[in-house]
Amino acid sequence: MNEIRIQSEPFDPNIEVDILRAGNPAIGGVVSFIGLMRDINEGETVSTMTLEHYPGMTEKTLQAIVDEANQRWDLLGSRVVHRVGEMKPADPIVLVAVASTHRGEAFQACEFIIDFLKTRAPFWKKESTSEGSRWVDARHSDDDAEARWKL
Amino acid sequence: MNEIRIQSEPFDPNIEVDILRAGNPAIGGVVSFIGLMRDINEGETVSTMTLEHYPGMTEKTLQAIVDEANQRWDLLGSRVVHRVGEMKPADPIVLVAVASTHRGEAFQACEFIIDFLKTRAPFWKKESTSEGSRWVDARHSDDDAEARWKL
Amino acid sequence: MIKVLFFASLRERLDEESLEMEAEGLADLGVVLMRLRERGGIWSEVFAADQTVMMALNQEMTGADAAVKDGDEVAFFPPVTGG
Amino acid sequence: MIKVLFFASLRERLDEESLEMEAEGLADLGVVLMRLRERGGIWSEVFAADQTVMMALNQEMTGADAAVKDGDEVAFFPPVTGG
Repeated sequence: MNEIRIQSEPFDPNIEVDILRAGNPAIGGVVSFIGLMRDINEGETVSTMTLEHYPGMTEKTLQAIVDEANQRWDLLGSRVVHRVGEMKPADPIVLVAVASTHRGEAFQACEFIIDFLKTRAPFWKKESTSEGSRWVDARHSDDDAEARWKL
Repeated sequence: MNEIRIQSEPFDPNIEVDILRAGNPAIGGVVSFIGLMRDINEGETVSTMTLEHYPGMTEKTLQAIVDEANQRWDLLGSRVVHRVGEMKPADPIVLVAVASTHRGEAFQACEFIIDFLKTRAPFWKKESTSEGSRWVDARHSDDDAEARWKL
Repeated sequence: MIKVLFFASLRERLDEESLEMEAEGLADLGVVLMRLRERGGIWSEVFAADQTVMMALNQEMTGADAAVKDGDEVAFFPPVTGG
Repeated sequence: MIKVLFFASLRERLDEESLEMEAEGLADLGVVLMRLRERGGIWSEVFAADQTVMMALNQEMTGADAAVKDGDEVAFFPPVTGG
């Protein structure tokens, strides 16, 4: 009911949402967030991106975030899938999908999970551009997004 | 880029999200809400549901809501699809999908659109149960959800 | 003339989808509603003062104080339940 | 002994994925960080006081005041950028 997966293979967000929806006919709403690799960052064309992570800690962190979301809201299931390794523009990087009886809880839980994933889960992005490769800087807006939840 | 559709045929939310995603490689995030027909409401098993609407006003209302969302947030596209006529449990009733560069705006715009659709768009649900058919009552929680946006 | 439409439970209870009314003397939607109530029987029940009836003028949700003129499309319906 | 891991830009700049340290005398993560800084060269740059370095103890994000004991897994890395 709560699936968390880190994988180097591409994934299809639609399949994840379908599995979540199929889980329970009491589900009234599914909110999902798909994070996609953009082809431009800070004005430069990005050809590929490589995602490094901290195996073990990543899974633990995501599990703790999903557990917290389930404590805060009445959910009927969730799926979190995150790519690692090399990917190309427009590839899905992450999917967070949450099902609930009422939509407000699904919206809140979905945004909560992605906000904390962004600031707590040990993933690091490295972009390859025509100028060479560079590690992506953390965004202050992500810290602000996390701070709203007052954990 | 902003598609609004009312239809009696079933639709596949995945196709809608795929079309939205494919629209622009600058898209960094897509937030979507899928509203599904539940098989139980107020304790009774619902076998089918029929959605009536006010043709003309429905499209106008949804267009006004999507226009307002585009004024409030910096979006890269949206799709709103709503079923009318007869449907069965687990069928998607509505899809609202919003794309943007940054996720916070997509989350807000998606929730804004579904909140206003729920309180302003002229759709009415009628459920068929073993006890006969009945019109679904409006929910106060939907008015509360709308009121948060201070339009 | 104005066109008056009814939807969902109102349409079913009144057993009427639409009707036409002379525009003359209809200052606003509140007056239209009063005229419908005055038809008696189920009409006085559906449009009783304690009933929650929503209204639209030319396909835009509005209130009882909206002014009505010849050629307008008016609609009455229960609170919406889509999505 | 404790195991110390480095990730992302830290790993690349230090040209080191992991190392082991005697646990004795390591009161907390702040002391571990100081020991790494004292190695000099690139180590003193990466772990300079003005650098934003995040740390984890046994795979949980924590601060410099977290107590360290024999057998612990410690990690240093830049702010995370997933999602």
